[in-house]
Amino acid sequence: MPIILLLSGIAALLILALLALFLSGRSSATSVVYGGGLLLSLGLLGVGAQHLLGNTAPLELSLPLGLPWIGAHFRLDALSAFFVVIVNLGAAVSCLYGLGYGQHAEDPSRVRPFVPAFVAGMNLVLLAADAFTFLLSWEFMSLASWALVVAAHRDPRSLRAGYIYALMASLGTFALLLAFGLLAGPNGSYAFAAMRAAHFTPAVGALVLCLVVLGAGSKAGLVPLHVWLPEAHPAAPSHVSALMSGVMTKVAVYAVIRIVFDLLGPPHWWWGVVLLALGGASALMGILYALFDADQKRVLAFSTIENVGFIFVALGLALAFRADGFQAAAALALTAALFHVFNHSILKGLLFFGTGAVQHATGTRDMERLGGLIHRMPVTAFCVLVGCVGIAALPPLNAFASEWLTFQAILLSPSLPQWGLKLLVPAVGALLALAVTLAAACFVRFFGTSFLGRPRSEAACGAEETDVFSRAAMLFLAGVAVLAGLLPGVVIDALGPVSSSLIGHQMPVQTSQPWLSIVPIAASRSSYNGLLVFIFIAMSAGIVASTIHVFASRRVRRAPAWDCGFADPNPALQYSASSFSEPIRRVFGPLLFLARTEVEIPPPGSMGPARLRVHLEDVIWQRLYMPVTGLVAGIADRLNVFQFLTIRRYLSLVFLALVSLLLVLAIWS
Amino acid sequence: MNWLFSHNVALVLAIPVVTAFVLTLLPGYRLSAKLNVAGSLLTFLSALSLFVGHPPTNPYVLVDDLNIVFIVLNTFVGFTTSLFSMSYISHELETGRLTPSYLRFYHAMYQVMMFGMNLALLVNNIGLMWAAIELATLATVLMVGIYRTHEALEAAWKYFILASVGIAFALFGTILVYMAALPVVGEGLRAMTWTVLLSKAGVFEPSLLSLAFIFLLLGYGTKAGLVPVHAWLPDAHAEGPTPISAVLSGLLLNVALYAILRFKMLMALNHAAIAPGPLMIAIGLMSLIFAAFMLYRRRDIKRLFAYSSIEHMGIIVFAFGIGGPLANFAGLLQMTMHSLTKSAIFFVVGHVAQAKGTQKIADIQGLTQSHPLLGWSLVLGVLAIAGMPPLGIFMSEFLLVSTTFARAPLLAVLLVAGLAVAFGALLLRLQSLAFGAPQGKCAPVRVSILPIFAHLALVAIAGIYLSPVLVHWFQHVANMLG
Amino acid sequence: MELIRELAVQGGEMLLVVLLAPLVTGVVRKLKARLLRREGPSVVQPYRDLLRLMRKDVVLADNASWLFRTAPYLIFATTWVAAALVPTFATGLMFSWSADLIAIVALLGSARFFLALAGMDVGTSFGGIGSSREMMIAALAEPVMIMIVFALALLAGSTQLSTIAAYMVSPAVGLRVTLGMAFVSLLMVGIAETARIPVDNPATHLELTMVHEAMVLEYSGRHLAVLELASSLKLLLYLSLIACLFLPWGLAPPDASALFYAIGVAAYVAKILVGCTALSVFETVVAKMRVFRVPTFLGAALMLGFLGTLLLFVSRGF
Amino acid sequence: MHGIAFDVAHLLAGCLVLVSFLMLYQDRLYSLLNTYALHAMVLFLSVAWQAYIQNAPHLYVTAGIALLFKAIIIPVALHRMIVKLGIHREIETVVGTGPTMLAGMGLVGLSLVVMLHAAAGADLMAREDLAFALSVILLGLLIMVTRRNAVSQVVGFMSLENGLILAAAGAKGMPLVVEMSVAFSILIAFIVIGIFLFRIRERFDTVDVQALDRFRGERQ
Repeated sequence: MPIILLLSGIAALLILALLALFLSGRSSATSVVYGGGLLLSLGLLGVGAQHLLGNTAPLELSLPLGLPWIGAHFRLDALSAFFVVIVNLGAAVSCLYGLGYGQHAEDPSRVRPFVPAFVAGMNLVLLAADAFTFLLSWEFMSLASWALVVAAHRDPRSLRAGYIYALMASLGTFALLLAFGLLAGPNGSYAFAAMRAAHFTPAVGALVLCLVVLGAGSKAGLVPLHVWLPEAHPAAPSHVSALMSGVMTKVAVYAVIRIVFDLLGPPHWWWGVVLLALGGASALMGILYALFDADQKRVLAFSTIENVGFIFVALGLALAFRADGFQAAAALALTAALFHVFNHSILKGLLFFGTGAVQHATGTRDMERLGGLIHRMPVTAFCVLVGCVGIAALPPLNAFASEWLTFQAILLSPSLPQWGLKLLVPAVGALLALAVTLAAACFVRFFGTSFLGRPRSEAACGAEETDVFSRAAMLFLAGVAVLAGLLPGVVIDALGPVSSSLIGHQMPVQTSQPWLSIVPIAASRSSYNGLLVFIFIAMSAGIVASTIHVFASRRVRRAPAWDCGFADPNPALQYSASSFSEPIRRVFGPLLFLARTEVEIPPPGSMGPARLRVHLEDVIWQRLYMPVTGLVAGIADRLNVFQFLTIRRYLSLVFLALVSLLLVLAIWS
Repeated sequence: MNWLFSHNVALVLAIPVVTAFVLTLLPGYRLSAKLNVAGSLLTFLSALSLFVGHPPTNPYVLVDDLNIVFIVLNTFVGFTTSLFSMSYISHELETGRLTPSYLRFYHAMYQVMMFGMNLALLVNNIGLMWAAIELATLATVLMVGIYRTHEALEAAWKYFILASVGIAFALFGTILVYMAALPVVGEGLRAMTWTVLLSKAGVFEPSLLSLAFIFLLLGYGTKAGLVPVHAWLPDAHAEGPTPISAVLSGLLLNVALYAILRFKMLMALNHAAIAPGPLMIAIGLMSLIFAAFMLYRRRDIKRLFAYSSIEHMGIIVFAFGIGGPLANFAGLLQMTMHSLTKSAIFFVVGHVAQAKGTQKIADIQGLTQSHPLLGWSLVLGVLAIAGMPPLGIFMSEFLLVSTTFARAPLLAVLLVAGLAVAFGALLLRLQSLAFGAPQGKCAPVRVSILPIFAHLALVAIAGIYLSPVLVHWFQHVANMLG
Repeated sequence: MELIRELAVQGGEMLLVVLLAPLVTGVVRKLKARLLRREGPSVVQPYRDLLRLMRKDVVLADNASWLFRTAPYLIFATTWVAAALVPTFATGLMFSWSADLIAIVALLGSARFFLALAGMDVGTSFGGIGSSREMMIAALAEPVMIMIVFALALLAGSTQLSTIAAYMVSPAVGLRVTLGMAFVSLLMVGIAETARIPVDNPATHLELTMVHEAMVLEYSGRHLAVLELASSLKLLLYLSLIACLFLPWGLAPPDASALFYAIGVAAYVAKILVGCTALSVFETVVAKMRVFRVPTFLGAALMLGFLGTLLLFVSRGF
Repeated sequence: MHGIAFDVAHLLAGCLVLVSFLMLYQDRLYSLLNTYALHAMVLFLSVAWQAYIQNAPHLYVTAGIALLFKAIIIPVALHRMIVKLGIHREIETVVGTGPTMLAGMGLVGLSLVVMLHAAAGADLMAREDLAFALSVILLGLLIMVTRRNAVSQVVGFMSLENGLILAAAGAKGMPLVVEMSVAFSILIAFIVIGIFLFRIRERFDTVDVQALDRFRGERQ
């Protein structure tokens, strides 16, 4: 029954998309589409949550669609239910935000129809239970999001982004297609049930793993397959960016979990190594890219890459533990990954909404032209601050809880028998710690340059607080983030069925712990209690503040900033985003970005300005992608000659073909 | 009613002939265009009636699961194209690119071509099949040159010369098949009757059969536009009137493929002969990859899609070369979907060229804004041809790639590479055509929506739901093809 | 009854650290002065400073936001909670399990986050310098901390400070190279985190290489007082962390008698004094290094920590 | 009797191949046309002989077509056309006759190799016929490929087609031979007319197919 509800909800979303096509131009369209989307995704959310918490058995349904002799299979189990919750939570909030933001997105009639279609596609991916339906919905999801990326079609940059995106997406689909071809075998048993039943040789397993990492990893934005992500996510309107960055990447994570943990059977330990290495690299590279970029939405997109890397590290740990038979540890790592999926979808949505509000208020996403918005847009500023604290993985907010769990899992790694893992995992752990603190730096920079300090442009001076729907959406997400941070045990328990269905083991029940603290393995080993920590901080801050205010002074005088006596009237003199990241660039730039800085000091006496230029090179793009494009272009040029031959030359082609075939025949017989 | 079922084959062949005669006599293009539509519609209806019942196989005509699908598809696309050509031609008259006298000729030739193709699909005799295909080819040659511009004449001339060589090869192949059959079947007509050949193919002289297949592959492959004998195709598509481009891509290529399939079935029965599979795989891959790269440097919109036709022919031939129920099914599906989609694309492109007054890709931009209907249907069509879901070609390519990878991984990788390259080119052009700020002349056009939407709707439905009847046919044919 | 006793002990600990913190600063200053043959301010000078600052008005920059005003209290509270969670004179305190070593480090991270934001709020160049350098140093120090946690957790099988301390006094732990390396790298991290020489100079405001002081440049009055208290709390926190991890003797076991607590307190104060002496000697003998030498400094620490972990594998032969 | 029949057929077919070589050798249009007429004559003879020994009267029709249409009408028509178009007499051969002859040798060898063990089953006469026919076809194609001039390409195509007719006639009791020869004659007529119809002389100032390329799409 629930699955029928879900499918009908998805159908309703598709109908809504069609409706949006016909409504385009009407003034009521925005409210109809986003209102409808909000209600529908709330319904889907409810069904999914009910199934997840109800911890009921998997439901199956097959319709006479899709591949004729197989039909379209749908399955709702704990895993898909959890991701249904993630997707539709994000979708609902985005629709709520869209109610306000949707009006003043440019050319809304090109956005409206595709948002419900996009959400429907993502939901279908989660429910699909045979290869054809899965890939169909997967590619449909990519297609809808491509349409959303090129919605601003007059801007050549968004067209370029859309092109790169669609290309990478179809490459990923091809990789998944090959993987499924391998899983289905020559006589085409495309149903997931059949794949679960089948047994695969190690070689096949390895190949499938690589193909899945290629296919789903490119969608999730793993380094070095991430190149499309920072182009495409910012190009879309903000509520869509939130969906793409916060939710669609998670659908990719779902694909990895579904195939590697569910369909592929018992893993080998080195599978974990692949995910660990890629995840670690993504975490570090992603956040470094983010640190060196000045475009708000690009920064967020890059930080998505970092978080995806985090998730993949946790998944890799889960694989390794599972392969070596440490079910409890595997459950811990998997739960950490899924918890982080939840947290990141919440926080990234929140932050993208914030940038959307800022972009609408100031008309720019360039941090170097923002500043001081905390005075003009207090609510937005507060929500974004919560988002920044969260995504920097600081206690007591939610992302810290999941990363704490990940570290607990990492600390269990010494029990793994393979030396490769023994040595790799601590290194990856150090890498993650580095990434986490770099993330803190990145979001200090993010918030500090765009919301604090003094306005750097007229637009920033004249900013207005955003509309009520957007504020509601952001406040809601901020609330969820805080709650999930204070009561992580609840989320962990909700994730129990997922890990038990995938690994056959789940973490100990947390909500029964005293004082609602979370205890992954044993209280003597490690425990964390967000609620208490929060209460302590609040109490002690309150006590100190009130005592000082009561017994000492409470007076305040306003005066110009002191700044060691150099009172600088010009806002351009304050620390800019690029100057903020300068020390970190000094440390990592030369190694990873071939960074070069040129300083021009004018000769003594001349009044000319001194200049400092910084060149960063995206090594991955330069070394990995440019050669391929060059190759294709070169071959195209070479072959293009064949369009301009004379008839005689074409006849000679025919002649040669004939003669060579005859030779083949002569040799063959 | 029974009369109908016993004579519907005759009708399918007779109606075009009669219409052609009437059209030659008839002055006035409006009436003749309508008559053209009417004739095509009648042909289509009588072809539909073949589903219900048809005369038994005799030495001259043959109706089996393989060609019934082809004939219905053929007549259907013929009908929709005649609808499209009605609005297209009227515009050509207004702009003075064509004169009424040429139109009379045009419509007559259209019916002759339809007759030739229907005949080729229905006859039970390889000699007649050869003759019919040549008839259709010559008709199209004349129509390609109808604009009488330098380019059109040059394209027609090239088409003509290359096609004649193809004709010669096909004939030699046919003669060789006869020679191979001679000792077994005996002299005379029986040795050219398809059904007889099929029943005895196992014991034919194998090496003679192999030689025959090589000539047939090259000969009919020229019509099917396979690399390296494809050279006529892009120019013929680009320079002829758009309805003809649609028919060429949608139908003539299919008919040529049909002939190749027939002979492949013979080869499959004869195990001593050279295996047709590897040859077809090689040629198919060559066509696919070559056309995929050629797509990048195209500046003429119709030539672009002509090359994409070559690419798809490559995919289809590859699929049949791989063989096996899944791959053959994929090939048949791809064939059907391609002819529907590609003709729809050509309908759109024809209108676009009329609206913008040019075929240069560089001069066409922002169609979704200047002509939303045309623009979005172009987007839909190109996504369909590029194999995006939920449209038909996605299903066939899914089946083909997955089953190939399970059997011959390397081939599948090459196939995927070709598909990816082609997708990159098509998407690049699509974005520049459909998006961006419109520029240049933006005249309104009377769009004949029905054919476009009929085709795209069919493709979209087929991507999600295939009717069991169709599936049964395809599966049966797939098993026939072995 | 039991609950009340536990609460009392926990509260006592919190009070102890917050009262002891200025003293530590004072002692270090005094000792450094004496080592330089100066007279130096009295040991209780920091208390006087704090009280004076608290009574002064706050002079806010014109465009300072609410964040600027709330940050000091947040920073102080976070640091205080973190410090209170480190076993000082007794293990197994009531709430000590509400955060393990990783969480404590992360709490300091949040404090730093808000401090850096506060530094950028007014929009002066000095604040920016301070914040960016602070975040850079932190980014490099964190992995070292994790490696140390890794090594200790491997040994003690826990990240819970009380457990680790209990393990450290137990005979199970021999003299290990790993511990030595972890100890050294913890010292280095501590110096970097608490902004001491050679990484940063707490004694000056007018140096372009300053980090911590640059962030609090715009603060005055009670806010400054709270921040000063917070930074000396942080120093104390690191001292007591080192004490509880590497010389955990005299720590009172859970629910011990008052006598044990008295011994614990005495031992704790003694350890802290030793730490202060060592720190001041060290700071007098080394010179401040350029900011961009810090990465190499911390890189060395990271190498030590990593090496320690690997050696642990070898010695334990997992 | 049979031996003689076989020998004559063999001889005639061999002659056809020989004449093809002669055509390959010609580098002047007129002489090429004359040689082609000779080619058609030989075809006429061999088809007639086949008709006689297979006593298949309908083949006489084919032979007649060969004689009338190919040996007389077409050459004359082309003659007049050359005069009309005033094409300079030289044939621009792409490669020298020497290599062309060598290639021709190779092709004949190839066709013999392929055919002789291909048609091991078929009866002897048909096999020989097919072997020669294949070589004639290949040589015709070679002529088309090695000539720049449209008329000489047409001639090459016609010789290729003669090879087809030879094969068809050689196939014992093959139906539709007449129809095919008729169809092909029509085809050739089309080509010849095409040169007129498209008034290549007027549209393009030479019939050199290279000149056609100037008007190929995508160039401008």
